[in-house]
Amino acid sequence: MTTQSSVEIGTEWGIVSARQAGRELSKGLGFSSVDQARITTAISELARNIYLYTKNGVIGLEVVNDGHRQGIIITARDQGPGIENLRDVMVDGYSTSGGLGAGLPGVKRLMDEFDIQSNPGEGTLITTTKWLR
Amino acid sequence: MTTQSSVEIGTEWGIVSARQAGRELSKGLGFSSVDQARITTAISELARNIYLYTKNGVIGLEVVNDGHRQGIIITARDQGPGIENLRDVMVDGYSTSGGLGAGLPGVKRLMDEFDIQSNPGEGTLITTTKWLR
Amino acid sequence: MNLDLQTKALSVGTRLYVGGEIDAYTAPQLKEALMPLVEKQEAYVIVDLEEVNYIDSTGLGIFVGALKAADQHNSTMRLVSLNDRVKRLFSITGLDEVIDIAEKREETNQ
Amino acid sequence: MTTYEGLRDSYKQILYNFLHHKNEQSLYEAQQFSKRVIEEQISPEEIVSIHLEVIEDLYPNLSSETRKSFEILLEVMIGYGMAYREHQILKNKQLELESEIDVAANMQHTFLPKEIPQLADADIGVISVPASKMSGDYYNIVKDGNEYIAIALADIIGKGVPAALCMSMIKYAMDSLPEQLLQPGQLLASLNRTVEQNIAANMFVTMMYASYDPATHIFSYSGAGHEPGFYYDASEDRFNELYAKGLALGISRDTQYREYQQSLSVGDFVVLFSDGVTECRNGDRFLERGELAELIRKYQDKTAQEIVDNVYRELENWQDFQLHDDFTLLLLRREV
Amino acid sequence: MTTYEGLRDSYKQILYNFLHHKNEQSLYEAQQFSKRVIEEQISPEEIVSIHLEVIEDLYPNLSSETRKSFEILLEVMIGYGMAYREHQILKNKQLELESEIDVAANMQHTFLPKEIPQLADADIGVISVPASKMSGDYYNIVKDGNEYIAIALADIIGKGVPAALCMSMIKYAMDSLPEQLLQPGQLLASLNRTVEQNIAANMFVTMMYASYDPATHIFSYSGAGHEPGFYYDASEDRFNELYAKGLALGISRDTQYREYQQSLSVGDFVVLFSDGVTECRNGDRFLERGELAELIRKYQDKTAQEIVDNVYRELENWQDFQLHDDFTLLLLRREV
Ligand SMILES: [Mn+2]
Ligand SMILES: [Mn+2]
Ligand SMILES: [Mn+2]
Ligand SMILES: [Mn+2]
Repeated sequence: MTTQSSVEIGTEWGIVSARQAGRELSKGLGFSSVDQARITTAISELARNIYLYTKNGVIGLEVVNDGHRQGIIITARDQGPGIENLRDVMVDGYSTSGGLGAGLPGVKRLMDEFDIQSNPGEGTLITTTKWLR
Repeated sequence: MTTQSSVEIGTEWGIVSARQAGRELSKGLGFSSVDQARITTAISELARNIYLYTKNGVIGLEVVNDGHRQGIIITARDQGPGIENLRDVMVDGYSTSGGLGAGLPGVKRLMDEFDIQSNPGEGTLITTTKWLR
Repeated sequence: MNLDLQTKALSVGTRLYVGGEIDAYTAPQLKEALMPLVEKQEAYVIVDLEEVNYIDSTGLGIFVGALKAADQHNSTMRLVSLNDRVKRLFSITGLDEVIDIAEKREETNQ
Repeated sequence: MTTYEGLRDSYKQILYNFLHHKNEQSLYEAQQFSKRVIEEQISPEEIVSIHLEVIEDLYPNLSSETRKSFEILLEVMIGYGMAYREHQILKNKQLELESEIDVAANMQHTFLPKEIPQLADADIGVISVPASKMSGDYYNIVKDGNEYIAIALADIIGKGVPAALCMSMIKYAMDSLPEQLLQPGQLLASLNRTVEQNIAANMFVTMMYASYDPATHIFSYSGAGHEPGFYYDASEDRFNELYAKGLALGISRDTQYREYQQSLSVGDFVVLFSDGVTECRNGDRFLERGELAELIRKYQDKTAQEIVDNVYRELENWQDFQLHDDFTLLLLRREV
Repeated sequence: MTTYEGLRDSYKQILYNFLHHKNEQSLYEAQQFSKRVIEEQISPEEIVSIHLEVIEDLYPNLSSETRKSFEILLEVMIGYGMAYREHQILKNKQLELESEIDVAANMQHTFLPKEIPQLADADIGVISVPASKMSGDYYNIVKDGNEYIAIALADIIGKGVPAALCMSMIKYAMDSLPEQLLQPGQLLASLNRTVEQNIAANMFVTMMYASYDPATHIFSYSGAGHEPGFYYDASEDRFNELYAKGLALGISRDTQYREYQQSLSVGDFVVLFSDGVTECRNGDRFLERGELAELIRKYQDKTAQEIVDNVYRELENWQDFQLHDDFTLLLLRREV
């Protein structure tokens, strides 16, 4: 991993800054405009989750190279309430009922890889990757 | 009902003519460009069903006025094999398996009113209406 | 479609007004409103069905469940102002023999 | 050439033709293209992106505003793209679930009698159609060694999977009753004890149980909260209500059931049904019991099976092929 | 102002801001707009139409090619619009079906014992988790007047709704067996006759039935094609296979079942489970029986219930919260 940046999400401006950083990074890496928009939307959703449901959180952006290809890793880390039942949140279909974790299946579909770790009371760490095709 | 026109569907050209007639009629009635495209798509689907699965069929177009508003009625009549189980064909979800009746739920959703009469061996008559909003 | 549900405290007990159609879709709403009322010890609950024009068997099931809960908690549940169609259902299923269903005039002084 | 490039070239061709000879043919091709990209599971935001690429290609001097405006359109389409992919996943899930329920529905078929017993002096017909795939109606018709006929018709509250699960209880509970036929009242009382013990608090079952003795032509029946049937009196050409008062099964442990009797003369018949028959509705209008009787009368010259089949077909049509509840209709007529 | 006009104005505002101060803020607003229109169930072709209206409005001298090109884009989007509306309908259908299955799953819970009998000299723990909402695993633990314990553990082939329907048969068939406890072999033979009569041709049930006599500390068991369990020998600190040979239920009418016995010393325990436990998989790798034994050993200082709960939690995690089959794990340990 090379380039690293991180954006604190405390206000809606934080969301916009994180989007901006993600868009520039993905553009620089050569992602198509559709993929740029997808990556930005994923960042936006993750940042908004932090903004709406936890006090404190950070969006991290990294460039990754697995030897064959380049990609971008987005991390979303918060010290919020955590997610009680991961199995429920990640279920596809109709997870738009709000609350922390809303929209995560959508983010998963926008990206190539997705991992979530969460313990009630200890916050949540989401790591998601998109590879350059 | 006033304006009437009908187009024989024997070839793919027939489909295009029926579309053209429907587009002009709906444009003349003042339908928005989105609704024009919807009406045309509905005609296209009905005509294609006739073209692919029956020997012989006609698309009819009529202007209708129920006293309050104007609308367009599309009829699709054929002497084809008819549809065995209407309940199955009209079920929403995944009726794209082909065969006569494929796509009818889609047509129903593009239009405002939809009626189908079919008896195995005696052909099918579909009548569907879109009202000007 | 939603049920119209309103509760009103009486000098003794509670009156639950129900309006709409009680079917498989709305029955859970009725259950949510009714069960806590009858699950109190020795409660007195009047369910006013005047504005209910249709009830299906799932809806009847809610009243059966409430009846069982009321018996367990020594509570009383009484249904009032049933229209004829609704009353017929309670009668056909035999529920009128185990659930307290008041005639309209009887209950006007409640 | 990748799929994506192939699609872009097709799109470019269609757009080029359209712009140069603006005609319906190109729009028709666009519609066919739409079907193709949906089959290939291309997301709608890809289409917007292809569109922009193609017009940039066709018109290199595209105004910068137009070009830029597509960024906004693209951003909005991403949301639809997510919904679209959710749709594909949901569709597969739904297909899986449906095929699971198909298997269960097939199992359920084996709960119902494979054939109706033939009688020397009476004709029986029955039809049972679930509102969705699984049924909460149950019926059984058996003949014992003495030509006695026993008829059971039950309706589990609600419909679909939960009712079906409960219907299997009725079936097994019936199977585990003693071999010799019980009197209707006894049978319901015994069944009620099993049901009451096993059923959820807000569920119950309505049931009619009858036995017909071909020697005496007496039809004995008891009911547990079930929709009244009809007794057709041939001599008077009249439909009478066939009602057996009794509490539905599963509500109170020690319920007793009264037994009723109806003697059948030649040509008389009894009709039993679930409330799915009387709750047939067309919009807000329910079928009236009188209308049902008239419908039966209309076909009364036919065999018992033909009568119930025809009544079902008429009612299915009347309510636009949308059953709101499981539908079971049974008719027994004394012939000689 | 209609919703449509309101949306068009919002879109125009966003687009205008973006074109004049091209920035991320506007794109963020576009994304929020996307969520809003999806909530309001606006079809994607409407968005394309709004987009065109708005740019025509902002740039009256839009080139005619650009304007015309939108007709093609619109035509293609109509297909996505149909898919989108299908999605909304499917979503509602799915919700309905899911809530139906929730009700049925709740009913199914009542089929399993509400609590595990307490014993003076032995400790029992059990966990049963369905792979989806409905289970095809069944278990029961009962104590008769003589402190005899009877344990049943059955696995219906397959999972989901069909297996659940069949599971209810096992439950009712068990309920209708005579009150006094049967010998394991007898019981399976009797159950097999019922199952064979009622089950579809391509289904069967595997089962382990055991009784434990606290007076003699003898654990007697018979099996019907069921996954072998474990007998843990405390004196040797060793896990042995607990296997009972026998044909699965529902295959052949007159199957006989051999009875096996295992005497338990203090600290010895037996573990019974369904194949959902051993068929835990992570990617292509299946759990080995030895690993399961090690996992049990890891928690063996705890109570029987804690052991099975911990083993489940580890295995759930190991396979990323995705159960591939219904999971039932039961442990009985002689304490004194
Ligand atoms: Mn029912
Ligand atoms: Mn019914
Ligand atoms: Mn299984
Ligand atoms: Mn299994």
